[in-house]
Amino acid sequence: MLKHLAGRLAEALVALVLMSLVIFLLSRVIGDPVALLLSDSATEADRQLLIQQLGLDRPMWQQYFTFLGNALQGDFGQSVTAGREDALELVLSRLPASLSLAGVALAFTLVLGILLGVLAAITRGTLADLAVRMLALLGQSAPSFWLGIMLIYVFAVHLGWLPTSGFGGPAYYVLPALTLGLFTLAAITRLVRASMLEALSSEYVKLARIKGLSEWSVVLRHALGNSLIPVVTFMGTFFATMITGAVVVETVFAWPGIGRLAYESIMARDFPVIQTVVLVITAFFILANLIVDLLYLAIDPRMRAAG
Amino acid sequence: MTPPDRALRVVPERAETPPRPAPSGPPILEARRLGRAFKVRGGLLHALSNVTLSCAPGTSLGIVGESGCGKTTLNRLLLALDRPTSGEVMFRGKPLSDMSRAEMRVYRRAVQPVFQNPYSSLSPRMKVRRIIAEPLSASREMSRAGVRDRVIEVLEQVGLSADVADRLPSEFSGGQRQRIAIARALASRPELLLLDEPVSSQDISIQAQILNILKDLQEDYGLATLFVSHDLATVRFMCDEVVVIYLGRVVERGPAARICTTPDHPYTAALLAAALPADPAAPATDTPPMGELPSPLSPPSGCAYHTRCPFAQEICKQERPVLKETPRGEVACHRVSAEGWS
Amino acid sequence: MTRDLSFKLALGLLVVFVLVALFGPYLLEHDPLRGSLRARLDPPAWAEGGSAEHLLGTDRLGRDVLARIVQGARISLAVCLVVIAIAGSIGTALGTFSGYVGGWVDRVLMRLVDLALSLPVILLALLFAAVVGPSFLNIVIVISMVLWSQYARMSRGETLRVKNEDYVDLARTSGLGHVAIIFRHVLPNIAPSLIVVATLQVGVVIVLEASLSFLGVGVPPPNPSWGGMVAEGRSYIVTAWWVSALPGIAIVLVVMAVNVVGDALTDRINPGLRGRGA
Amino acid sequence: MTEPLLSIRDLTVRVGKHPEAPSILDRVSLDLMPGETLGLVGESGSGKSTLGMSVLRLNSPRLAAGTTGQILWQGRDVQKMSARQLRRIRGEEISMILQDPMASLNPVQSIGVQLREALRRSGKRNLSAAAEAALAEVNIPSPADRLRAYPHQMSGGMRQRIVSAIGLAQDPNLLICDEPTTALDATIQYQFLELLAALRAAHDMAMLFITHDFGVVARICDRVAVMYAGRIVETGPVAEIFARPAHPYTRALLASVPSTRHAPRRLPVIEGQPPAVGNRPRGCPFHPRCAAATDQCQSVPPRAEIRPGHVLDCWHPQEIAHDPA
Amino acid sequence: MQYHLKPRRRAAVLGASALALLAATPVTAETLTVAIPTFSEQTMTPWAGSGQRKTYLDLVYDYLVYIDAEGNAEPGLATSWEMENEGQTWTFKLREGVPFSDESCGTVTAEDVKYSLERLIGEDSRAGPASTMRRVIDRAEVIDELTVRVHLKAPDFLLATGYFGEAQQLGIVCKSYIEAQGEGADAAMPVGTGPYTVAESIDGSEITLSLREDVDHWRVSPDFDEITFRAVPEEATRVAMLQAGEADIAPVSFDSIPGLENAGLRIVSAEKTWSPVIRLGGTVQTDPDRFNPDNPWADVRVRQALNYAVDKQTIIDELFHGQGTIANADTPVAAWNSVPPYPYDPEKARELLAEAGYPDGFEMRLKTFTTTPGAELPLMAEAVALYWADVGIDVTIEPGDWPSIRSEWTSGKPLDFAMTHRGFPFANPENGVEAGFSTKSLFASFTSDELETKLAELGAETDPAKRTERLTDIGHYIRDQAGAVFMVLANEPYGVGSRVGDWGIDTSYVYNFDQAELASE
Repeated sequence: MLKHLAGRLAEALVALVLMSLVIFLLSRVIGDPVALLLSDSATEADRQLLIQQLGLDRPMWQQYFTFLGNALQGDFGQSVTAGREDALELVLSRLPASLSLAGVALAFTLVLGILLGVLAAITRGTLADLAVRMLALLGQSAPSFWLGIMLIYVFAVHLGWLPTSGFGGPAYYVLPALTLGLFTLAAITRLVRASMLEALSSEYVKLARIKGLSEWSVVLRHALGNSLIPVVTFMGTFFATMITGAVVVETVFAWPGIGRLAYESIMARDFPVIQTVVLVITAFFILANLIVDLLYLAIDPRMRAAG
Repeated sequence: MTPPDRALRVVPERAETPPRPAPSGPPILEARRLGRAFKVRGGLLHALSNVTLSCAPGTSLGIVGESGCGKTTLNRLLLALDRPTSGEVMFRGKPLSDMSRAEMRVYRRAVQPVFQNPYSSLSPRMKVRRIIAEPLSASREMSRAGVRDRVIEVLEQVGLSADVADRLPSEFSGGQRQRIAIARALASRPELLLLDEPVSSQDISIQAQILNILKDLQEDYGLATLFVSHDLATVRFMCDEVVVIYLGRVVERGPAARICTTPDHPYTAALLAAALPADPAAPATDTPPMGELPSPLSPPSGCAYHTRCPFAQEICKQERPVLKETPRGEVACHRVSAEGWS
Repeated sequence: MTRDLSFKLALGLLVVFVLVALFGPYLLEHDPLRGSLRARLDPPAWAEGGSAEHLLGTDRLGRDVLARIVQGARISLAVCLVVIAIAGSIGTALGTFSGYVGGWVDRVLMRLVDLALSLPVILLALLFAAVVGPSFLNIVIVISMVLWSQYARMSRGETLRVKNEDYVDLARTSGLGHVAIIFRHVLPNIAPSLIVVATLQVGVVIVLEASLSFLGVGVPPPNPSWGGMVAEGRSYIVTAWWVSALPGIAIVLVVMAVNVVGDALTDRINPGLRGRGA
Repeated sequence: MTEPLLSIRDLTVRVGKHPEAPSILDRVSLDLMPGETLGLVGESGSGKSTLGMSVLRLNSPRLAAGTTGQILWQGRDVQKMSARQLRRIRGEEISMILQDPMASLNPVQSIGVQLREALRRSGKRNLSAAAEAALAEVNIPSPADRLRAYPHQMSGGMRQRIVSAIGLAQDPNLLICDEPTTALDATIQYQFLELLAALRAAHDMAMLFITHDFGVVARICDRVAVMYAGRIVETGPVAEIFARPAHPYTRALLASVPSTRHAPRRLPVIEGQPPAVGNRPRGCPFHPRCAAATDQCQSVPPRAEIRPGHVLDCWHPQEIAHDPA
Repeated sequence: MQYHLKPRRRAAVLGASALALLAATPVTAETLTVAIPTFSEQTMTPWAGSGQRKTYLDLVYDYLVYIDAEGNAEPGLATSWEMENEGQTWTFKLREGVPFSDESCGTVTAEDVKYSLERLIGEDSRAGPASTMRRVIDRAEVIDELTVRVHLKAPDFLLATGYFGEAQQLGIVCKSYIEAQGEGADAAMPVGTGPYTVAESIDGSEITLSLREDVDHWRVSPDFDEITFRAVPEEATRVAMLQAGEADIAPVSFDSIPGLENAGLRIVSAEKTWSPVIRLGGTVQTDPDRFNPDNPWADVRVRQALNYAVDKQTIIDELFHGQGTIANADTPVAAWNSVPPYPYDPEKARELLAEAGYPDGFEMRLKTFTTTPGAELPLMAEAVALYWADVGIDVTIEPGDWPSIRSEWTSGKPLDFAMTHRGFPFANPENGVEAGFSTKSLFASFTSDELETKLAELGAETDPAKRTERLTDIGHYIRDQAGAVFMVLANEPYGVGSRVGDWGIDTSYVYNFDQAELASE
């Protein structure tokens, strides 16, 4: 089992370095940041001065290796715009906001998704089944920023129940997590419904009924256990969608997360921060995938033997 | 759907099989000390070891064994879908491994397979005509009209009407699909049919129809057949000679009639007992099958069957018996010396 | 009963969407790109203050919202079709190859798929837009860069299933080469599942394009995409709700229809795949 | 004459509520005596499995909606039972073994959990001891470790024996076996049938044994009912049916089974295929394929008891003795 | 970094069914909440970033010279100042006894002013005007504790109200405190002489300023004990916050104005703070590398036609909701008030185009981008394109972003496209004109030999009255030559909630949140 994990870690490192190269080149090609930092009335001398200060005058590959060398020691360079703050520190300071939001959103989507999925499967073919799927579908078909703004106007402006935006206590999580999660809700509901239908028509569920168990215990103890396995395998993808959606949701809800930091740093051509943010996000995905692998082993004994 | 036609011969016809004409010419397909081992997590799995057999023109050889005995691996090796790790597959005396592309094309036409599951043998998206014509596509000598006639001809040989050619496999029952699969095998006028459990997944009435068609093909066209099955009764009906395989090794070979009446190897006896006859009055057996099939990853020492053999002695645990020639055929069992039972 | 009704309804809606996208622009009397500033932000005909001149009202440059929705349908459909073509072909080619060949090739490609699935598509779109400037091509490339992995994952799984069918072994015993087998047997039999993935992805693409427009890197103005219209109209959701609400509703209807049709197709082809499409 | 344990009267199962909907079972009647092993034999599509499932009302909702007729279990009609009553007889009074041992066990739960789940309902207190005893009774070596193992770690034969242990955990009076050995190798099937016979005697329970293999029927059943196209065409004691099969279908079927004892030049054959659920012929369903058919066979054949306990539905019962292969 | 539940203006009473976890918090200190699009660099020293940070820094630091509503100088930290040596030497007298917020710093001294100036124009300063100030200013000299003399390399007659004025970035810091912070000075809590100090700065979400209890500030006595700035990038969210009472003041786009007025909120505008303009590439006639003769608009008549063809008043009424006046130049300059803007005359535009040899118009590319302020630039581009289309000019709009367009604009190549841009009021109008219209500037968009000589003469002129005359003449010249397509002198509207009483913004001192009064209940 350990060999399997070691293999996956090695692959993860390769992926990270690969990603760092891609991002490094891409951000260099963006157009140089100096143009942005120079004030309107700057002269050529000022431009050279800034280039030299930022070390952009050295050849590209040398810049990359210095970057990689520093990165390994945790020094991802200084944020070009945010007053010389250390890029990694800046990203890590914004990380808890994004992770907590993605976590809350994923939790609420999983719970609601599984409930709706099971409900739809049990009431298969009836109106309830259709209604549940349409409700879940609504989340997937409405652009998240539109949904977010609508929720703000309804729940914060008209009803005044919740804060419109900002980062703070539990109340601040409700609307952003709802917006972020709704997008994945349809996917989870559909997945759970499909695997539940498969489980309910299986022989081992028939045998459970033969034992005389009540329909509820058959559904909860036998069918649900098996139908959650595919949900785990897709957990990595759902987490990815969360972070991807965060860029929009964090902008709409003024949430100080890394999604918004990435957006703003790209607009401000802040190389070091761009590289750091994307690398941290990619590292997180790889970590999420590793965790999913472990979860998968824990849930499905068949995998444990193959381990 | 083809309407059920009326002909029914209810009164059982129980004539014995007339003696077969002696096989003529060199063997079409031979396996010489064939072996195949797979690398798996737990070590080396010997699916097949030291199997020797040959199919002469017009003969019918039966391979009998239970799941995990390696009969499917053998079939894939003979069809050159897989390469042996030891031993050789010979076609007309020449090893497959060093045959040119042209020679391989002749081999491909001469030896045709029929698999067990009719639902998996026909590509769902292809009309029956193209399925049957596929083996001819490689040879390219036949003109389009020639192919069209050949398709009709082989459909009639398996008792199906010409209009079947333009329909999709999904429109046919299991039995009809298996007939189409047989027609496909006949298309390139083969000399040898490799039948891998062709009737195991069919109902009794359909099984009988297909077995009769195969028997007709053997006798009317002198087709050689290699019939792989787990069911001794079917092999008795179809084949002259039988080879019994256990955990990838040949344990007994002999004429079908003899094997089914006085088996030498205890495993063959157990198989015979397990093939329950459709007769409540049949005498109970004195060699009932015992024990579980051991894992092929770690076969028992000495004779692989000793863990389930009622006659197992000390020698059986230490030393693997060699396949010995006897007047009754071949057998690999310490209890049976060259002359007969010791 | 409800299932067939919802399927027919959804299918009807999709047909309307495609027809509007193909022929709508020719039937319009208003030019979706030109409007008069005087008639800026007029409400739809049925709302008070609205006029029959502009059935669904006008946007902030006085352009007819109905005309832009019709023109937008064409652009949104075009984005979907091009993405499906690019992502579909690349994904299927890689997935089929990986499933058919197996071994380390399969492992490497699947690792690539996992990485692609984890790519933050919106950030990449922003980076691309900064490099090349927002354009139709840029959006299509970026969205395809991530969505190809859905096709790859599906076509790999299906190829593995088909590869183990007997008719593939039979084809090899007839001497067919690997390429012939892939084209005669593998592709035709995995096509239905890929069609399902394509259907389900129409929804994902439209919504993704809307998010990109929100961040300013969507289909470049002045030509309208539904997502772009919703993004443009968001700052006056209260005073001129119709500018973003109507295209928003159009998106919701089409995406829902696509998902209903997608699920129904999955049931007909092989229920086992249900839910794994999106 | 003791009361039958299970009495099925005019059971008809249609695909859906509509009276004209195609029927899988067509006015089937059958009695099962206490302690008796009744065989139910027929080709695929004959409806034998659906009959088995109907006893415990395990059919799909669509089929359940199209089910008419009575299934009397110790005098009470299962069709009319409330969900709670039905649940009480499932497992405790009637139990089942299904065909595919691989799929019958929950893949993510250990053997012990699934066995104890059944034992708990039977009121046994020391569950782990009872579980070990149950496994020992079905010849499972070292039961203690096996309880912790998972289904995928066992062979097909062993898994089927565990399913039997689960089936017997609540001492049912009737065990329904739906082709339990079809997926097993012959040598494993032989030993399983021996075990099943021993268990039946030990628990003194009745068995309804559904199979398509006449050899198995001969080996384990007391009486046998032959099904064709949703109907029972012939019923009788095993020795009687095998020696003197009266219905043309039974005779033809018995004749076309290959045997290890002799090899005819060609097997006697019934041409054509069994009719699909949709288009079943009027009158005797077998008449289009029956050599002995006459015009009379277009109408529903009478039911006759040609010998004590030997009943068949046919206009032309065959009298010639059948020489067993 | 700790988070706490913000006290919200309207105690949200929740029904039992609603989220019980929401505790209603009473409102204690009087807090003014201002929602702004971005904190930009969110650094705390005047030289460590752009001018956008003045939003919160102008309440922490004071400036030497302030400017009243009419634009005349008012004493700030400098009570008086003299210009000698023909504008090349300036001496400032400092206000006595103005305490820094940190006791250890004591009161403001000449040393602090000298240090502040040197850091602002230092090599690694990121401030906007730093590079131009570096060209003008030589060094500062401490005469005595409250007198500092500034020596210039070139005469600047408006230094006091220009670079040293409140509209620029020369906030006075405490030298000892900054030197004590060393490397972390930029991010450390700022020490200034302003009415507020920074209580808390949560990266990317909130900056809270609290009123200094210890001092009765010399310039202003604010009503609000606490001012909280929140970074809210999305316009629709800022509008929602105003309506929900979560924000008292927030900059809004012109399109949101009707919605806010319907909801009973006030709009307060900073007058003429930025001016949208369309600059025509490749018209730097004095530099052969950057002049592109093939552009249709190389001909002055075409440039004039481009101005005549656009109905600028309708654009102001419709797109800017009347929040602006028709522009006569690319930046508001008092001296150019007499310069007449181009009227809307499509006929004349067609005549001029015909005369110039383009009877049926031509094709052109118009690049556009969004910034803050400037969200409306792409919209304006599309509107202008509509009008130009009426006179036969086929415009292709190319949305991009400021950095890439700007690097293309300053690349020194002969450009063949136009771009939307925005001008800002310059501290010193003469420098402003140079930036846009003199060959020296990388950023020049239109130059001519005649204009070069006019600029040189202006530079050499020492008599202030004559300087204004020459400046006005230059304004007329640029207008007649249609150096760009001048559009709007636009305002910056702010939505203002009911909690804020009287609050006005005069042109130069935009971020006067400290003057916002508490509404009388």
